[in-house]
This record gives sequence, structure tokens and C-alpha cells, in this order.
Amino acid sequence: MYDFTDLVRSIHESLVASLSPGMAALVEWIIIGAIFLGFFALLGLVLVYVERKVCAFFQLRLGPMRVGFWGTAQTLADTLKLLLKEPIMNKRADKFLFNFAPFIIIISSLIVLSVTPFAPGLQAFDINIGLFFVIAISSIGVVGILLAGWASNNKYSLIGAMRSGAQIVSYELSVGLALMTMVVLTGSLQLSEIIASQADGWWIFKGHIPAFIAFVLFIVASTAEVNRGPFDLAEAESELTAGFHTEYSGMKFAFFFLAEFVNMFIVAVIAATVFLGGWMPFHIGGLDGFNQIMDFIPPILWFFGKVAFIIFLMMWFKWTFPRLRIDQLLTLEWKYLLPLNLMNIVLMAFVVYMGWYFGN
Amino acid sequence: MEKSALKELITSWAEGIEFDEEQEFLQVNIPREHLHEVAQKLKSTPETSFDYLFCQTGVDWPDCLEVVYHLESSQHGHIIVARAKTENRENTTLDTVCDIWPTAEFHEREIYDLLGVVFNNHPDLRRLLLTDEWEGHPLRKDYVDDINMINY
Amino acid sequence: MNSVIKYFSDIAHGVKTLWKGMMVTGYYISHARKEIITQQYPENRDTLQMFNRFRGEVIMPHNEDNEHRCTGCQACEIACPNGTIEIIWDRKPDPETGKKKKSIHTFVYHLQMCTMCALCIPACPTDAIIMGQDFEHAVTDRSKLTKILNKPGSKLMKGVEE
Amino acid sequence: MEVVDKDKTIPGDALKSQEYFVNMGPQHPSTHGVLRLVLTIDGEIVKRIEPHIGYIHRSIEKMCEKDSYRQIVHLTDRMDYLSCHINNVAVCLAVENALEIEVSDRVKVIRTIIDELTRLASHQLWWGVMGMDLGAITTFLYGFRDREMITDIFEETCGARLTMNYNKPGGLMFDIHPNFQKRTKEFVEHFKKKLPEYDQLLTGNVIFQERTKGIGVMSKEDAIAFGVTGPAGRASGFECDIRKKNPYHVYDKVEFNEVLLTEGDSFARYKARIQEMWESLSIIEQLIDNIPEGPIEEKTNAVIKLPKGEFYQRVETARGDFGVYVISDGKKSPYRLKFRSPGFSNLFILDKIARGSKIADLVAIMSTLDLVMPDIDR
Repeated sequence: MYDFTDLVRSIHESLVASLSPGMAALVEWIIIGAIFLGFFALLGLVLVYVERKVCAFFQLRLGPMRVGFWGTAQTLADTLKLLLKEPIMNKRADKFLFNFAPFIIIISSLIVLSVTPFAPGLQAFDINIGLFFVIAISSIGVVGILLAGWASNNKYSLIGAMRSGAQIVSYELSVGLALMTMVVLTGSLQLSEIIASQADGWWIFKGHIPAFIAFVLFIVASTAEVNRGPFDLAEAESELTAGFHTEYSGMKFAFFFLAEFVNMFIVAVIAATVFLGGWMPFHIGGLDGFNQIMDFIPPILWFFGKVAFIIFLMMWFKWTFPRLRIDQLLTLEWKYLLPLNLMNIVLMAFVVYMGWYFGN
Repeated sequence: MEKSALKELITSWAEGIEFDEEQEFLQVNIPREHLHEVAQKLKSTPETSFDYLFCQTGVDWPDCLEVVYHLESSQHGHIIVARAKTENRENTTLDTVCDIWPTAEFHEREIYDLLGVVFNNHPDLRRLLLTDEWEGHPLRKDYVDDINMINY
Repeated sequence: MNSVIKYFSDIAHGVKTLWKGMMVTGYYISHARKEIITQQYPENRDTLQMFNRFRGEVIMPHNEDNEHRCTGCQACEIACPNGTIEIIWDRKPDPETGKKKKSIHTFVYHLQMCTMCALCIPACPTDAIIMGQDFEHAVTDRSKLTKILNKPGSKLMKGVEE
Repeated sequence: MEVVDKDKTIPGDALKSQEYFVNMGPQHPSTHGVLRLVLTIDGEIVKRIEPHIGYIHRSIEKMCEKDSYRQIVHLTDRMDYLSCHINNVAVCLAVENALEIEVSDRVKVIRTIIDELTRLASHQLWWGVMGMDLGAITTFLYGFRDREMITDIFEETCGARLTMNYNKPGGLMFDIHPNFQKRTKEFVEHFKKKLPEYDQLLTGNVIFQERTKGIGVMSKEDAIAFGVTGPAGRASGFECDIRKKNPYHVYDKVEFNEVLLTEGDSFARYKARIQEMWESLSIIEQLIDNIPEGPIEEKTNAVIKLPKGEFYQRVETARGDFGVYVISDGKKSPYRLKFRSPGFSNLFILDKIARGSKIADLVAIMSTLDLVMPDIDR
């Protein structure tokens, strides 16, 4: 009913009909690129506003209230301010790497965004190794953080960058394993197929205990991977002032800031897709009437609803918990998350082998 | 320990120890030659065991500088005020007590900084509050500062 | 085996304490409307009520005839620890008796030096100065902080000196 | 077989870690003011800490030498601004003792209540900041919410929220506001409900406990030798509560426990303060309903002159043993006035207890010592 496949196909066909195949492809690239860049910027603005409001309500405050209705234009004004700011740089900094680092981070998060399945037929890049692609690209971001910390010529930045390196290298494992647990169930790495396999119920319900454990592990590990919440050691403002972006100002700082929020969105997208059925409405196998009612809600709303839920969960963590120390962070990964993940993947394989999950 | 018993005990330790007239706390004047020795005994003798130096003050008198040690025993709960004077206002050396009470290290740095009492054997006698280039010792009565208007 | 049990009970305990903390913040976000404590300051200026005793600045009340109660005795100037108050006085002949009498010319109040300790208020024998409740002292120029408390043309209230 | 020399297989200098200096402060989020710590760091491990102070040294002791005794009181507000009332009272008590003035019971009880409110306000702020230092920013706002009620009480009665200067030698500036008792009772009721929330949010939290337990352990001997007092000293088992040792006001008439713990780590210091808040609440509850009638000030001369001699007054601020040492030569200003500030002694144990810990631990230790820089610099 709310399928975008026909719309996308008709645009494609009209372009092919009026232009040469090469030109048509080029135009399509430009359109998709422009859409994603716009979406990226919009996402940053909205998420920053949401974070500030949610944080304020947790803290018995009102948050931004002055610019626009209930402060809705606040982030826009802030962006304007950041754009107008003079970019200052440490005199002894490595100029090329210093300027290059924000782009690595922002490009890596943009690339991952390209596989996001927003709604049926609304996915820019549906490759058959989707999940693998996400895990691979998202670890490029840490290179940017390391470069930024090193090129700043600031000891605080360097400590922050090194922490971030150690953190991401270890938490990558848990993220991968938690997703791998689900791949045992889905049988595919392609995001569209993973969603399609959840038509009769989301995996978190169908896969019950092991899937739920994997979900919790994934949320914890991915929060750490995007340097947020109780795991924001790389920027730990009470210890390292601002960590790896201490020396950045103006738009380059905004890039780091934006990338953090977009990464959070990406993590939420992956969690929503793999565990909560992506854009797939809430279906219960066998109850056709109920399923049809659920189908009336557009998939894109389902998608953004689930993503918002997970983002809210991550904000809830961030504004409740104290920060971990670096050795505790690694202890958590290597002593708790990783063994639990390994146990869980065995459990899941057993469950799948015995056929003890719903909807088989 | 009672004040009189303390008096007797401390008098026997070194020569030249004097006691001031009755105040809230027992006041003992220690000659600077015996300062370190008596301080050591004040801390280590089991009957006195003054192990908590809670206040160390430098005072600028017209003829000398004086350092006042407020001592308390965490075990017995009695308090004594020990005082030691420098020779005069130019030759201002005293022995350090920071090997006996570690907290004295920073109190002595502050006193050196503000009053100019030089403590022998202090491990790290530098200015604490003021910058290293500062001239003079502001808490002395004859210190003149034209910019900041504290005058009498 | 014990260590395995401990391992899992540690995890369960940790998750439980974390959940407890999340319930506290969760309560506040779900009751945000009731619990919010901040005020919107410049917007609520009209309804903002300071406490009577709040010490914002020193003021000298004048009555409707433009009369104040300050005799120029300088007690407040002496009581002030920071040199905030400066009284310039002169001797003018009293119109009734003809005798020369001390009266204030200007009562200078350096707000930039005032610590709001209110030592000048009880020092005043004639209750000429009180603490005002105005706290919005931000100005663009430091010289604006030096205020003259007696209004131009004001004179001493009758009956104060008896 | 070739003997492998272990030292030669590893290219020595290439793998050796190098120590480096980091300036923590004077402008740093967790030094709470202008404290500069020169850290020698090896990786994340702190090898040596050298505090540099004096950035807000205002020479209050020198200023006191020209001020009258009434004027000195308001300067003490600006030292440990979080326990300003207790500092005020210390000077007033010193002067009253020297002049042998006995204030009325009403003044004593009011001073005790406001002392305890000040202590609560200070500990609430500390609790908020402690959470913030460890990364839980929300606690800061929760601490301030409850502190705000106390500052409102202060504002209504004393006229200012922070530097209130409510005392003068001989009594109080003015009587308590008619609403004082009602508001204080409201606050006690409110805070009794909110204090368990502090425990749920931070004390019980597994991350918080991991961050503080066994960190920065201070032995009782160290605490005594370095003169660490207040909750920090009592967490190591050092009985240093002046309210018990040399009772002033009506502390000998109210019932409360001296909080004594033995662990001496950051968590013990944290717990000591939380328990002290309960004790303060109980002291306020015992006194708030029976404030006796009586004059609010005793008559003093227009110019207060202390007799010749020396006077030492100790009080217990939120940070520990605060002392006022007055040497008088019979004039209207003291000859020498020394403030024994608890923070000064508490700061310098940092090097001893934080050596070998990580940077994040140093932040936790520093916030459990509860340093207020104006108090240290004076």
C-alpha cells in the first residue's frame, strides 16, 4: 500500500527514456547524493534539538525556549554561529591531517547512511552484504578520531584519541557478534531480506531469549562504539576537557558533533532493522485482522518510530549513568560482553538447529 | 594529660623552654635551637603524642618573626600551642618540622611566602601563593604596596 | 562453579542497580510538566517578587516633598569595609536659626565596590538608607555604577535631628 | 643454541614509554575553580601531582589587619563560600569569647539551624558536582533543585543567597523571618523524600561504585599527619568533628552521631557526606520547633576592642576543622589574624593518595575531597 518501489521505478524509467543511460545514471547519483546530504544535515539539526530537549526534561529544565516556537530554530541558529566562527588552529598542529580528520568521520557516517532501508523500495544501496558493509565502514570513523587527536598537538586530545582507539577496536567485536547472532536466524546479510523475513513478527519476539540478549548486548556495545553515554571517554569533559576535539572550533567542530549524532542514528537504524523489523509494521502471526490494522500505519512512520525509541533509550543511558574508567570499559567488553556474546551465539545456533523459535 | 603535668614533662626535655601566662591553651615557648628536637619529642612521646598539627601561623613582631604551632593529640585530645621565635627580622631561619608533621610542608611554604621565614632542611621551599618573581613578603607589617591600597 | 554463579549474579546485580537509576530519571521525564524547576527569567520579570530582606543595592528613600533623612554624619562611611560610600558634605547656614550646620552635598555610592554586607544600614542613626531589592545592575560602562543617592534639590527631612 | 638476551630482542628505547607533563588547570572543568595541578603522567597513570595554588589569593588575612571586627565577618563569606555562615560564626564566636559575651539561647539555636542548613546546602552542591565529575551530569541539577530551597530560606531570612553575612559579634543582624520555621520544615520534609533518590541514582549505581571503591585510599595515620579533617578525614576513621570535640552553639544539647567510617577510600568519603546529610536533617528537626525566645543580640561597644592576648576558635565547616586565630594588641583591629582553612590541608594529601591512579580516578578523588579554591587561597 505504501510501497515506494513503483514511484522509484517510474522516476528511473522516465530518466532512462529522456537521457542516455550514462547521463541517467549520473543524474540519479546526483539526486540521491543531494537527498542524502540534505537528510544528513536535517538529521543533525533535529537530533541535536531532540537531545537538548530530552536532556533538559531529564534534568528538570526546559531546554532551549527562545529561538522559534519552543526553541525549535535553536540548532539552526547555532549552526549559523558555528559557520560564521573563525576557524582557529593550534600553531604547531599538523595542518593537513587536522583539516582532513573531520571529513573522514563525516564521510564514513554518510556512507553507512546509504544502506538505510527507510521504507519498502526506499533504499539507495541494497547490497547483499549489507550488515557486513555497515560494520566495515563504521570502523573507519575511528581513524578520523585518532587523526584528529594526533594532529591537534594537544596532550588531552591525544589521550582522548588513544582511549577512543582502544575502545572501538574492542567494542567492534561485540557489535559484530551480536549482529552475527541474528544472522544465524535471518540467514541473510542483506538488509531488505532481513526485513522481509520479519513479516510475521519481529526477530526480537520470534527469537525470544537469545535475540533479546543479543539486543541488549548490541545496544550496550554500539553505544560504546559511537562514543556516547556512559562510554564517552574519548571526550570525557571532566577529565580531558573535550578530548579529541578540544582544539577544533567552528564548522570543523560541528562536523564532529554532527557525526556523533548521525552515528547514533545509524546504530539505531541497524538495531531497528535487525531486531525490530525495520519499517515492517507490528505483526502477529495468524491474526490477520490485527495485522491489517497495523498495515494502515505507513512503514516510514514505523521505521522512524522504532529508531526514535532506540535513540531515546541511548539518551536515557547517557543522562543517567556516570562515565566508566578506561580499564573498566575494557573489562566490561572482554570479561562480560564478549563471553556473553559467544555463549549467546551458541545458544542461538542451538535454538535454530532445534527449530525452537517462532515462525519457522 | 593535665596542663601542669604537661608543663613538667616538657620542661625536662630541653633548656630554655618557657611557659606563657594562662590562656585557653597551654602556651610553650621553645628556643629555636631545640625546636626540631622538642617537636620530635612532642610527637613521639606516648604521654603527649601530639600528632595533629592543625594550625601553623607566622606572626610578624616588631623585633622578630614567630611561628606558632597549634598541636592536638588525636589520642588524648589535649592541645598545646608551641611557639618559636627567629633571631631577628633579618636573620629569619628556623628548623622545619615537616618531617614530623607532613602537613607542615605546605604551611611552611605559605609562611615563607607571606612572611619570609626560612625553614632549614625544608625539601621544597618555594613560594606557594605568589608568583616566583614576587618581591617582598606581603604579610610583614612594613610591606608597602602602592597599587593595592592596604595601609595603616 | 561458585565463580560462575558469582559472574552471573554480578551481572544481574549490576543491571538491577543501573535499572534503579534509570527509573529515577525516567520518573522525572515522565512527570516533566510537574517537576520542572527552572524559571524563564526575563519573561517573568513582571511577576518576579524578591524577598523584602533581599539585599540588592543601597538606596536612600525620599518622601513626596523630595526630602531625605541623611544628616551627613558619615557613620555609614566608617562602617563600610570597602570604601563603597563616600559622603561629600558642606556647612550651610540654617534658614531658621541662621547657624551653620553640616549637611550632605552628595551621597556617592560605588556599587562596583559594594559587597552587600549591609553593615551601613544598622550603622545609620537616622535610618536614612535601606537596602533595595533591585538586582539588575548590569551596565555597559563602569562609570555608571557610581551612583548619587540623594536626588537633586533634596533636603533634610524635618525632625530627624531631634 | 643461541642465548637470547631479553634486553636485546626488544629495541629498548622504541618501546619504552615516556613520562610527560600535563597541566590540569587553572581552567579545567573538574578543578572547581582556579587550581592548577601539574601532573606527571605515564600513559593514563598519574605518577606525580604538584598542586599550584594562589590564583585567587586575595590576602584576606592582611585585609583583616586593618578592618574592625565587625567588618572582618563579611570577608569570611568570601573564603569558603559554601559554608559562609559557619565561617561568619567562627569569627563572631572568637570575638564573643574574647569579650566574654554570652549570647542568648535563641541566637545559639538559630545559629545552629542555619549552620546545619549551610552544611546541607554545601553537601548538596558537592553531590551534584561529584556526579558531574564522574560523567553523570543530571545529578548536578538534582542537587541544585534541593539546594535552591535552602538558598530561598537564606534569602528570606538573611537577605542573600550565598554571602549572607547574617552574624555580627554579639548576635544576629536581625531576627529570623516569620516564614523561617515553616519553610525549613517544608524543606526537611521534601529532602527526606529526595535523599533516598540520591542513593538510587548514584550511590547504588554499579558504575559509580566501581569508580570510587578502593580508589584514593587514605589511612587514618595519613589523615592525621596531613591534617585532613571533615568528612574526608572521618571517612578514614579520624575523629575530628569539632561539634563533638569542642561543642559550640547548642551542639552539646542535640543528639547526633559523628559519622565515622574506616575504609578511607573515595566511596567512604562519599558515604560519609551522605550520612552527614541525614545527621544534619535530624539536628534541624530537633531544633526547629523549639527556638527559645530571647534577645537576638547582646550589647557591644560601638567600636569593638579585644583585650590583649590570643584567641583561637574552632568550628566545623562542611569541609572540616576551620579555625580563627586572633592575636590582639588591644586595638580595634587584630594584630594578626590567621584562618586555618580545612581545604588547605585537605588539598595537599592529593599527591599522597592519588599517585599511581588513573586520570579519571584523580578527578574522582579530587571531588571527594571537596575542594573550594577560595577557601584554600584565602
